[in-house]
Amino acid sequence: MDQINKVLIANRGEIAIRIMRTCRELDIETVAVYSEADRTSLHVRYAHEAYYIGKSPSSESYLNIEKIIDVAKNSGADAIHPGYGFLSENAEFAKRCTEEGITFIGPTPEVIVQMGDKLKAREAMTKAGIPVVPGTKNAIKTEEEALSVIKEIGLPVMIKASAGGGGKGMRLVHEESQVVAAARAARSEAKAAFGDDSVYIEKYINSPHHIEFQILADGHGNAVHLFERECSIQRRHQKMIEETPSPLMTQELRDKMGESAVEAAKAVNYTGAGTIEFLVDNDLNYYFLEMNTRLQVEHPITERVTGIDLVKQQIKIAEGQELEFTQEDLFQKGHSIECRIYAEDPDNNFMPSPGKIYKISEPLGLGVRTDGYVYEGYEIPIYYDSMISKLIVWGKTRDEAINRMRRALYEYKITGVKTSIKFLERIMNNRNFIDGKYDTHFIEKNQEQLALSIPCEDCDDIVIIAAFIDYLDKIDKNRENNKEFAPAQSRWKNTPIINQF
Amino acid sequence: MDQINKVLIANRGEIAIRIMRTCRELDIETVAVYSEADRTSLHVRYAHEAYYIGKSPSSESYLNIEKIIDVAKNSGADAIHPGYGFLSENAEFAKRCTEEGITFIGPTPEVIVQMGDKLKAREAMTKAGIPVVPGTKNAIKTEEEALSVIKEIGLPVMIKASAGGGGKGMRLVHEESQVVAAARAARSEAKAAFGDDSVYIEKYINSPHHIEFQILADGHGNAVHLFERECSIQRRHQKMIEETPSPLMTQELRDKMGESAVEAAKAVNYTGAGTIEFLVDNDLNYYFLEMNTRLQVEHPITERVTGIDLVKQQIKIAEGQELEFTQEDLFQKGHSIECRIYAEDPDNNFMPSPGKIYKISEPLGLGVRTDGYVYEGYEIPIYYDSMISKLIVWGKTRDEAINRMRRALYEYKITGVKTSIKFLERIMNNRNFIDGKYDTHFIEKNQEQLALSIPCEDCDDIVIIAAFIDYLDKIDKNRENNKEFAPAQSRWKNTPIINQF
Amino acid sequence: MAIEVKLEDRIAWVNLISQKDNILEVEVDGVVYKVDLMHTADGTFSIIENGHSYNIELVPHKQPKKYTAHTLYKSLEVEIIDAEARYLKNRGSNGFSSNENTISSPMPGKVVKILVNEGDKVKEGEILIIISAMKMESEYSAPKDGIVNKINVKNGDTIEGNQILIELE
Amino acid sequence: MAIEVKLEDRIAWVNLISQKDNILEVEVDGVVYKVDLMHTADGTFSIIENGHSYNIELVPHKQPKKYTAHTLYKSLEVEIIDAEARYLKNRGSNGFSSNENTISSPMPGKVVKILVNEGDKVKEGEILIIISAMKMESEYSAPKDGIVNKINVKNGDTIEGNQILIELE
Repeated sequence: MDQINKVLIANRGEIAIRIMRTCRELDIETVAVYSEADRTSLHVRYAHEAYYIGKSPSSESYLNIEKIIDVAKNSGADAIHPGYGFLSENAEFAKRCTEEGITFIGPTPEVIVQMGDKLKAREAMTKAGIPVVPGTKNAIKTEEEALSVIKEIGLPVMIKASAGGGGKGMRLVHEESQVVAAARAARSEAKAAFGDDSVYIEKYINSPHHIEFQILADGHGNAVHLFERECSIQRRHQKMIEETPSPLMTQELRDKMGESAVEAAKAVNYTGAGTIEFLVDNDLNYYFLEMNTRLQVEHPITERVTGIDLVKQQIKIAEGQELEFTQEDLFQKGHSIECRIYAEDPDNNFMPSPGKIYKISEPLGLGVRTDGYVYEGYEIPIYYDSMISKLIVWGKTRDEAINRMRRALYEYKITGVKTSIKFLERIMNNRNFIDGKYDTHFIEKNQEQLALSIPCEDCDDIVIIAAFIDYLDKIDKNRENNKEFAPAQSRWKNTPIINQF
Repeated sequence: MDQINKVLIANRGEIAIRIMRTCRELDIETVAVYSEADRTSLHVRYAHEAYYIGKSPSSESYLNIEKIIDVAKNSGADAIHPGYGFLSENAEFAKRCTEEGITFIGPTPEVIVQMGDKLKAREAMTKAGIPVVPGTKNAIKTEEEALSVIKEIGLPVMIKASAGGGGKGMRLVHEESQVVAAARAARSEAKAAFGDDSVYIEKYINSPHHIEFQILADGHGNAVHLFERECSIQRRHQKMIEETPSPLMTQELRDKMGESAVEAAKAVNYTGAGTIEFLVDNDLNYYFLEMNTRLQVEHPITERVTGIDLVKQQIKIAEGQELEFTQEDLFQKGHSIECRIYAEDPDNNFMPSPGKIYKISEPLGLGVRTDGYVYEGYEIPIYYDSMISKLIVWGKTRDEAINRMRRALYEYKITGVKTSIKFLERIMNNRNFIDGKYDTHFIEKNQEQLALSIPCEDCDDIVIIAAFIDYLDKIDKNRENNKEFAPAQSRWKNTPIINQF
Repeated sequence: MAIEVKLEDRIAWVNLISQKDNILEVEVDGVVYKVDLMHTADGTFSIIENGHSYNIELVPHKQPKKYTAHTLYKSLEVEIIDAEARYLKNRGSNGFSSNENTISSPMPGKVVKILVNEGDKVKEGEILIIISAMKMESEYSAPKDGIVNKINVKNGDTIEGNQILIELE
Repeated sequence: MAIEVKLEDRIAWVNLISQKDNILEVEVDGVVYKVDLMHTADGTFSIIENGHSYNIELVPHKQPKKYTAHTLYKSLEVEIIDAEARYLKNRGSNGFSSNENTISSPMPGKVVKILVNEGDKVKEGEILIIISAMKMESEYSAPKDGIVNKINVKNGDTIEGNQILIELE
C-alpha cells in the first residue's frame, strides 16, 4: 500500500485531536468533520481542513457514512481514521471506504463484523481454545426469551448489546422482575449508540477484574501484545481509572493471557491495533469478554510504559508496513495510570453536567500528560459523551504514580461545570485502591469513604472573606460617589485580556 | 538525618514550582518566599505558605540570606531547596543553613566553595587527572593583567566570572582591543549576578561542543552518573536547546566521560545532584569546564530518559538516605529534547521582551512536558531571568523527538510578549540540526536560514479579513442606531468568563 | 460594613474592619483575620493569611449575590445576605421554594419519552418522563401520588437545565 | 463598506460584500473569499475558507485600529486605514516619525549607567547609556554626531518601553 498523505478523522473531541497530533508529527495533513454543535470545537481548529457534515445529533452527522465518504473524496484524503465510538466499529463504513479506494485505518470489514457481533466473537474464541464467559449463543429477540435463558444459566446475568462496547447498552440483572425493564433500557441505549438493538445474555461473574490486552498486528502475519491494562474501576459500567501493570497480575498470568490475546488476533487474521478484553476472577481464571477492533480510550497508559505511539503504528500498518518490533523488543517500564475526567456530578449519581467551561488549569510538569479538547468559554454539547479530558501519569513505581496522580489532580481545575476531578482525588487517597485491592465493584464497596471531601475549616472562613470582598467591590462600583471601599490592587482591571468582538 | 517535612524554596519562577511539585508528591509541605514584584507569581500561589522577603531587585530579596533564614525558622521549615541561580551556589548560605540546623538541599559549603571558584575547581580536577582547558591559574585583578595573560596563551580567549555559571559574566575576546570592554562587561554582569566580580581567562576552543554529565552522589560514598546532555545550541552563551543522548556521542566516549564525571564528584566528596560540564572538540577530546553544584535548568531531559525524579533524589540524599540504584540500574531510554522559551525577540538580537502575557495555549498530549510559571494576564517582571517556560519532549528515536518538538512548538502559543517559540521551530526544521551536526556556533552559522519564517500567502488575506471584521464590529458598537454590520455569532459575548473584581 | 454570608448551611457574620491597599482586616463570626488579598489576572483570589497561601475562585451565578467558590479542596455554594436579600427572603419570594409538584431535570438534554398524559392519575415513584443527555438516559418519577396537571414539553424536545417539565396537581 | 488594511508593508483594499450569520463574503484586493468566521470563546477567530481551517488571534494595540495578528505560522502587524486614519496620516501626525535625535529603549528596564552629561559632544557610535533588563545589559550608542541636549533619566531609574532617554541636538 502507499504512503498516507492526508487523513480524514471521522470523530470529534479529544480522540480527534489525539490522532491529529500524531498526523502532524508524521507530516500528514488532517481533515476534520464537524456537526452543527461543533463548529468551534477544538478539533475543527486543530485540523488543516474542516468540513460541516450535518446537524448535532450524531445520527445526522458523525454516523452519516455517505456524507463522510463524500468529504474524504472531495478533500482528497487518502485515508480515514475512525477514532473510537461513532463509526469505528461499523463494518459497513470500513467497506464503503475500501470501495471508494480510501484506506480505512483499522481492520477489514470482515473482522469488524465477526468481532463486532459479540456472539460471533464468542464463537470464534471458543474455536481458538480461548475461555469465554458462559451465556447465550444467539441474540435474544424478546423479553420472554430473555426470561427463559435466565432460567437456564441462573441469576445474576448481564444483558449486553450485541454491537456494544464502552459500557453502553449493558444492564446487570439480579432478579427476574428487573428483566423486562433492563432489556428495554439496554435495547434503547444500544439503538441510540450503535444503531442496532439486539442484545444477548451472559452469566455474571462475581468480583470480576476487567483486564484487557493491547495487541498490534500487521498485514504480514506478525502480531504482538503490548501487555495489560487494568480497567476495573468503573461507574455505571463505564471505566473511570485504568492502570498498567495491573496490581492483580503475575508474570505467569501475564504471559498466558498475552499469548491468548495474540492467538485471538491471529485466529481472525486481525490487522491494526485492537484490544482483547478479559474478565479475571479472584482465582485468576480468565474469560474472553470481547474484542474492540479500534483504539481504546485508555490507550495512552500503554503508550507510556512501552514508549510506542499506537496511532503511529495504526497508520504504518494501514500503509502496509511491517511491525518494526517483535514481542521480545517490548517491555513495561514503570507504572502508568489514567483518570478520565467526566463533566458529571459524582455526588449525584454521576449525573452528566453539560454546560459552559469557565476556567481551566491544566496539570503540568514531570510525568504528566493530558489529552483533552475543551477550552475556557467552550460549551460542552449535550449530544455527545461527557468525557472532556484524560489525565495520564507515569511513575517509576505504582506508589510514585499514585502520588503523582494525586498531585496532578490537585493541580487540575475545571470550573463552570461539575467534574469527576475531586472524586478521582478521593480514589487516589483510598486505602483499598492504594493497596491495589479492588474489582469492578470498587466504587459501590467504597462509597462511604469516597463521599467524604477533605475538610478545611480555615478555608471556609477565607472563602467567606473572598465573597464578601467581591460583593463590597460590586456595590462600590454601583455607588461611585459614595466610596466606602477602595478595592485592593488588581492587575486584572487594567488588562486588555479579552479581544472583545 | 531525619525525614524532611517542610521545605522552604529559596527561589521563584518555574524552578520553584518544579520543586514544589515533587514536594507535593512526597507529602512535604512547601514554603514560598517572594519579592514585591512576585506577590501574584505562581510559586506564591502553589505553595502551602508564602512570605514576603523584600523589594523586587534580587539583591534585596532572593539574595537576602538572613531574611530567608528567618522565614525558614519562623515557618518551621526543616530544609531549604535553593533551586538554580540566586543562592544555589552560595557557600555562605549553605553554611548559615547548617548553623541554624536547617538542612540545605545541596552539597556542603566546602564543596560549593571549591567548585564555585572556577579556578579552585580546575585545580582539583587537574589533581584528579581530568583534562581541563588551558588558562589562568588565578583570578585576574586588572585589565592590564588580562592583556598580559592573553599574550601568553594566545587569542581567542574566554573571559569568565570566577563565581559564574549559566552564561552570565562571560565574554569571548578575539582581538586585543576588545579586552578592556569585555572584562568590564563580564565583571559588571558577574557582580550583578553573583555578587563577586572576579574573572579569569581560558583558551577558547574552536567549534566546541558543550556536553555535560548529570551526577548523583549520596553521603555514603555512592556516586553515579545519569549520562550526558548535549547543550551546544546557545545564543549569547546561554543554552537554548538541550538533548540527550548527544548526537555526537559514542558509547565509548560516553563511558569514558561518565567515569570522569563520577571521579570528579568523588574527588571532592560531592553529595547531592550536580553537573560536570565538559567542552568536547571535533576530535572528541574532552576538557573539564566547570561543575555546577545544583540542579540544572535542563535536568528534565535526564529525568525523561532515565525515569529518575532528580528533585526527589536530592531530597532523599539530603535526608541521609542511600541511593536506591547503582550505575548498572541506569539506562537511557529513547531521546529527549528541551527547548527553553524565553520572553525575547529572536529577530532583534534576542532582546528581552518583558511585559504582560495575553494568552497561552500549552502543548499537550503524548510525550510532551512543560515546566513554566506564567499565566494569562501575568506581567513578567523586569528584574529576573527572561526564561518563562521549558518545553520537553520525548521520542523513541531522535527523529521522533524532533517531529514531536515541532508539533509541540506548533501548539505552543504565548502572545502579549515576544518569545523564542517561532525561532525554536525554525531550528527544528534546520537541516544541520536534524542531522545532528552542530556545535556552539550553530546559531551564528545558520542565521540566514533561521531568520526565515514560513511563508503563507493565503494566511495573509485571512488575517486582513479578521482585522477588517473586528474593525467593523467595533465601529458598529459605536453607532448603535445605524447598524450596517451585524456581527457573526459569538459565544464569547454571553460568557461571564471573567470574575470582575 | 457588616453583612451575613451564607456558606452551604452556615450563616456567618462578616465585617470589614480596615483596609490599606491589599491588606485587609476582616472579622468572621468574631474571629479577626488579617489577610493579604489580591485578585490575580487569571481571575482567582490569592489570599495570604498568617503565611498560608489560599487560592479561591469565585464563579458568579446568574442570580446576583450567589457564587460557587472553588478552593483547592472543594467547591462551595456562597450567598451574600444583605438587607435587600433579607427582605426578599422574608417575603418568601427569593425564587426558591421546595416544590413537590413539579418535575424538572437538573441538566440540559433531550426528551426521550413522556410516559403520561395530562389528566392522568399517577402514583409516587411512577416513571413519568425519560431524559437523555450525553448518551445517558435518566428516568424521572412522581414525587407523590397526584394528577398530571400540565406537560410543558413533548417527545424529542431539547430542554434547559432546571426547566419545569411536568406539573402535578 | 470598503477600507484599506495595512499588513506589514502591504496595503490591501477590503470590502464586505455580504453577510449571513457567520458566513461572510469579503473581497481582498479583488479576490473574493467566502469565509465562515467565528469568534471562539477563548478569543481567537476561527475562520474556515474553502475547507481550510485558520486560527487567528488579534491582540489590539493601545493605539486604536492597530493589531498584532498571530497566525499558526507567524506574527504580523496590522493597521486599519479608514478615512480618519488617512486624514491623520496626511497631516503627518500619527505619532510615528523616524527621529534620529533620540535614544530610547524598546523594552522596560533599569538604567545601569549614563556615560554622558548634558552638553557633551558625542560621536556616532559612542556609547551613551547602558540599560539592564532581565539580567542582560544593553548598550545604546549615538545614532550620529551631535550634542547631548537633554537626559531624561538618571542612574538606577526604572524605565518604560519606548521612553525617550536621551535627546541629541
